[in-house]
Amino acid sequence: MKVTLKVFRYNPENGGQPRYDVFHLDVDPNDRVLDLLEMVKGYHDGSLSYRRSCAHGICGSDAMRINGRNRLACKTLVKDLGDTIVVEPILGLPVLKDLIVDMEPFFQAYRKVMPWFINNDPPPEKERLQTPEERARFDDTTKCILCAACTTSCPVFWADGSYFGPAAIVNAHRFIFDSRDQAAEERLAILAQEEGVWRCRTSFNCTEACPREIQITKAIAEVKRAILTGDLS
Amino acid sequence: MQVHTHTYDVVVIGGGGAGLMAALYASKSAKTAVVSKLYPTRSHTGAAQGGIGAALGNLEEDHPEWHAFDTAKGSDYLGDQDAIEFMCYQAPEIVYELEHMGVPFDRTPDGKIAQRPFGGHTNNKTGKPVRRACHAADRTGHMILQTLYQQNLRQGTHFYNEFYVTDILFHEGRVAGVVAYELATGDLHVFRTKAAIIATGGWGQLWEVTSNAKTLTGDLPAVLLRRGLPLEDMEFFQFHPTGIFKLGILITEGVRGEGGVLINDLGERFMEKYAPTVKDLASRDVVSRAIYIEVREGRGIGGGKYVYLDVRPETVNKYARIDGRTRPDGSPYEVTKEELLAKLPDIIDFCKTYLGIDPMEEPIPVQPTAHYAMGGIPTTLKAEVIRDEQNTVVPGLYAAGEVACVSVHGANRLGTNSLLDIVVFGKVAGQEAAAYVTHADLPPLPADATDRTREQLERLLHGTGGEKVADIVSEMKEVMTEHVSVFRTEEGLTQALEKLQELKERYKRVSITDKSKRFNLELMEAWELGNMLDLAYVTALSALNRTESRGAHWREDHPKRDDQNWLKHTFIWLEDGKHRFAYKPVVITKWQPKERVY
Amino acid sequence: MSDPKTALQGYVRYRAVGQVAFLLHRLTGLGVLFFLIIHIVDTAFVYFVPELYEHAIQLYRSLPFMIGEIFLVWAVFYHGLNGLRIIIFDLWKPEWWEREFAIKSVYWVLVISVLLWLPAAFTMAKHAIEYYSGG
Amino acid sequence: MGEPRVRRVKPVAASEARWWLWLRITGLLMVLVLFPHVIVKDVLVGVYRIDLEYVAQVWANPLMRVFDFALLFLTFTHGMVGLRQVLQDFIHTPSGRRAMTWVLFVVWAVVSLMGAVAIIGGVKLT
Ligand SMILES: Cc1cc2nc3c(=O)[nH]c(=O)nc-3n(C[C@H](O)[C@H](O)[C@H](O)COP(=O)(O)OP(=O)(O)OC[C@H]3O[C@@H](n4cnc5c(N)ncnc54)[C@H](O)[C@@H]3O)c2cc1C
Ligand code: HEM
Ligand code: SF4
Ligand code: F3S
Ligand code: FES
Repeated sequence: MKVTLKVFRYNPENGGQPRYDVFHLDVDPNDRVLDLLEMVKGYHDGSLSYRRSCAHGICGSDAMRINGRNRLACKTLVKDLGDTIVVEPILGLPVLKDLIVDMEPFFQAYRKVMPWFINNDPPPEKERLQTPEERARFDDTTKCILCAACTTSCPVFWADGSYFGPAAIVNAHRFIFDSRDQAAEERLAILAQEEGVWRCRTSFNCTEACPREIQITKAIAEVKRAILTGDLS
Repeated sequence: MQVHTHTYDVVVIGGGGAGLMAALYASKSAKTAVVSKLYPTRSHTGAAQGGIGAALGNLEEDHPEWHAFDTAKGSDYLGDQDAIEFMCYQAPEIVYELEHMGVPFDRTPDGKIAQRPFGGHTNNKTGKPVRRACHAADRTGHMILQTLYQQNLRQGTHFYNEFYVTDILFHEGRVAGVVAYELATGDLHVFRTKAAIIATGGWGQLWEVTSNAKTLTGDLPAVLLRRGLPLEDMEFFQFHPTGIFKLGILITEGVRGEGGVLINDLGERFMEKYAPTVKDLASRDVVSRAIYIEVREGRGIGGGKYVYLDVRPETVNKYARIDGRTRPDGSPYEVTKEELLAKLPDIIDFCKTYLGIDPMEEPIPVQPTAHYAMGGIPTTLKAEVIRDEQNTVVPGLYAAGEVACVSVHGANRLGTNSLLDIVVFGKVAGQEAAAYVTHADLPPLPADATDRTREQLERLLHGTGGEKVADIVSEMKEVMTEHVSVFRTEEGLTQALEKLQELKERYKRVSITDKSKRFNLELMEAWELGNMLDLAYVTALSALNRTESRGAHWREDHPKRDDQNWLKHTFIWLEDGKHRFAYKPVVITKWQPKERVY
Repeated sequence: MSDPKTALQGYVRYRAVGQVAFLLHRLTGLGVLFFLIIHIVDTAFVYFVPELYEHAIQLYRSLPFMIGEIFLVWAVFYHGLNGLRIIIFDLWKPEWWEREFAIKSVYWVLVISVLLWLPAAFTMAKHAIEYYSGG
Repeated sequence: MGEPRVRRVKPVAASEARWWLWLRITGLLMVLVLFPHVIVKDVLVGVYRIDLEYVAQVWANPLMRVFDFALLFLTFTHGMVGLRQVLQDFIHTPSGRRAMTWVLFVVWAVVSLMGAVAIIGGVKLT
């Protein structure tokens, strides 16, 4: 099938202004948007720049705005988009070149919530025990691949880059509700700060955008409740 | 071009599971940097699905010794048994260590780490599959990768992300530095260091249908080749039997572990013919060949190049009954849709996204997919890189993970053994490097530190020959798939070598359009292509050289394993287009080579 | 970059269901607040400057105002119902924030707010017509 | 494994949480006062029929004055806290936010006072 691919282009190095390039491609409906970008890069314009690696939705490299919403280029098929496809960088992080944004602010917020397992008791000889139910409690938020699709879909984040953003909260949730972890209190105190969970206005874009189908807004609601009640069940 | 210089005790190249584990251990005492062309969490370790092997015996009797035997047998007796024993005996401890770091393994009802069966892992008394793969849903690698990254953050390891390593520097045979190209700026960085740990993963991008990430292009093995160091056992590259048709995306063996079966066009469960005891859970080389044969003999689905992997609950239960499979408590094995959904969420998601089918309702079309490099940079048991078949160590240089060849996987790797390999030997590499730097001094940098890199950059940036990277890449993949995959012949391999030689010539005339500094990924891809061509060439050459069939290397013109002549590792050097082979005997401790039946 | 321009671009061009609810909630909230301030001030006239109160009420009787009022009522309905949705989900039913249900709830609130509003709008329109046809 | 462990920590007292809760509490209460108010005044009666006399009549009932007082207090504080949330998105510096909160507070106090005085004072018929 024939599609028109409109791609956001920007390279400040050439003194260039942002613009859109249009490519007319002959593609298979089952092609991924990433395949289209590779086609352009390989045969039409080698200077088109974007990140990618795994090509099947598990590394989190290629979150971009496709037809107006955040998705992974490698997990979005042409047949679900129609014959005009517009590809733009995710919103809210500085664009460095074409579809590549500066991820540093995103990872900074991630690092702020202490996203690492903490249990200072001497470990037992074997595994720390955990029931299947306790394990299931935080399963959903372990799926995060740090692609930033959620944070950069959030209307609060668009306006206020210092909001921690949904991804950081998701990663805090993963530890707060892990029965083996001991630092829930500190994490909750961090998230209760001015730029923490209370900035979330439940806009829900994050949950819609998450390619891992994490129930982000629910996780955020659970963190809010935990802050208010101290109940981690 | 700007050049920045940094000084470290240890530089880890690659931020996958092996690199992060090494960094975690090295940075405990040494000043350590991780230099990686991707953000570490985007490394391909995150793609690993099924599990990590360890004989914990949480659900049934199991022993590290059984694990070691299975690994040796799986390797078609080419694995070094001292290394295999070391790894398998370390396994329980290291899995507990991962658990203590926070890896959220699935749990048994009594709260222990859950385990599932996996191809080639057996109860040594009965020969039946044993539950040895410790899993965290079907994203075990993701969980391990995230956890290791997080612990490194906690510990304050320095990260240089999106830095593409182009060269390793030596001073009088010792490691002196690492050169990297910063993708964001186009600047060069020279890391002065006492020790370097290479952990850059595999090179599955040599083939068309592959489970490997687009970034797995074998850069560092190619750098070492150019620096006059050898690679080991390059002819052994694993093709995983169940990749999604055409796309190559992996459907974990865990699916068969949970009871999925392979079905041909006649509706037969054909693995019964090839592996009467463990059937669908035979080791990967065996299953991949079986699928090839089915396809070749016209029993692919609709005569096509694929078969079905059927994991519909009714099919699973049907064959579980036939096999007399039981639960740990002795009750008959029976699954529900919900159970499968919970255990294999990602696989189901892949099928829905890319094939538009629901594996609970329809079987999945699969074909073998390029998956894992058994060969690579030769190392000792202490992860030290060696420069020859005499085990002469290159001081300060270490390698671990898929890129290295210890060799624990020999001619064929068992599922779950790679995650184990990367953490066990990643840890060893980290510890050894940290110990080494306490008594080594910082070697001076060679005067021409960045010369090779600059030269290559200039050539690529200013090439005017008009050859396109994309053309050469696709021709390389085509010829590798045609002649250097599951089945090989002398004729095919010779043709492949000719073609690869031609591509290497054409590569010299490659030109690119992007001349900018900032994120010039076209430049990086062109560079990667050069590395891939070198590796493709040594792979085909090593395959042509080994005139026997063993594990993943199957020569149709030499269909028998030949222990008389070939129970040995291949070392290959590539110098100015000329190659040299040498051989190293396999270490046999307990298990004499036997015929392999499953 | 995060800034008002980006935010505006996102509000206008980003495509998602949840965002529609977010924007409507925000716009109706601000709209109602704007009206509320005027309303408090004009009602206060009854005490401070009663003669002006009549004047203000006269303004409310102008046609544009009467039409605007009809939409104001929808705004209050929508904002109130959507606010209730958010409160219930947040305080009692976090699990209702799961994707499918939450998206459906966005549509439901829209539909219910319009359904409730229709009879109100009808009554108000009737009032307006009566008033202007010299009723 | 025995009983599931109950995990509890101390709730965190934070000012942002109070604003957040406040929006919800007032929101809930408003259902009781705002909807009736709007339905009666805007829909059933119709603003065009409202005049000083009407207001005086309504406020003759002290309960109605309490009702309107609640209405005023709830809607206006809710609205101003809501406005603060919106402005927070666009004002990021601590000093800017402090200034913003103060301005909103003053506006809130003045307007509320006006409304309150009017309700207490009632209609001044000349
Ligand atoms: C789909 C899939 C499923 C798998 N499932 C399992 C399983 O269930 N169990 C199991 O045991 N094994 C499994 N494996 C195998 C296993 O995951 C890999 O072999 C293992 O993760 C490799 O880890 P690594 O650390 O060596 O390399 P990787 O994780 O691949 O990391 C490589 C790192 O090197 C960096 N790098 C590469 N080149 C450069 C350069 N030039 N400069 C700087 N940095 C560079 C990359 O950025 C990356 O950080 C699976 C593999 C795949 C592909
Ligand atoms: C029954 C009536 C009402 C209910 C149930 C209600 C509920 C809510 C809730 C729950 C929020 C918070 C949303 C969030 O944090 O995500 C909110 C925000 C808000 N409300 Fe109300 N509200 C009501 C009436 C009003 C009125 C009358 C006004 C105007 C005076 C108003 C103005 C606002 C504003 C400006 C916001 C901020 C919006 C934003 O952050 O985008 N609300 N409302
Ligand atoms: S929560 Fe989802 S969208 Fe957000 S970073 Fe993680 S995977 Fe991406
Ligand atoms: S989009 Fe933003 S406002 Fe909350 S629900 Fe998601 S974080
Ligand atoms: S390339 Fe890895 S998520 Fe798309």
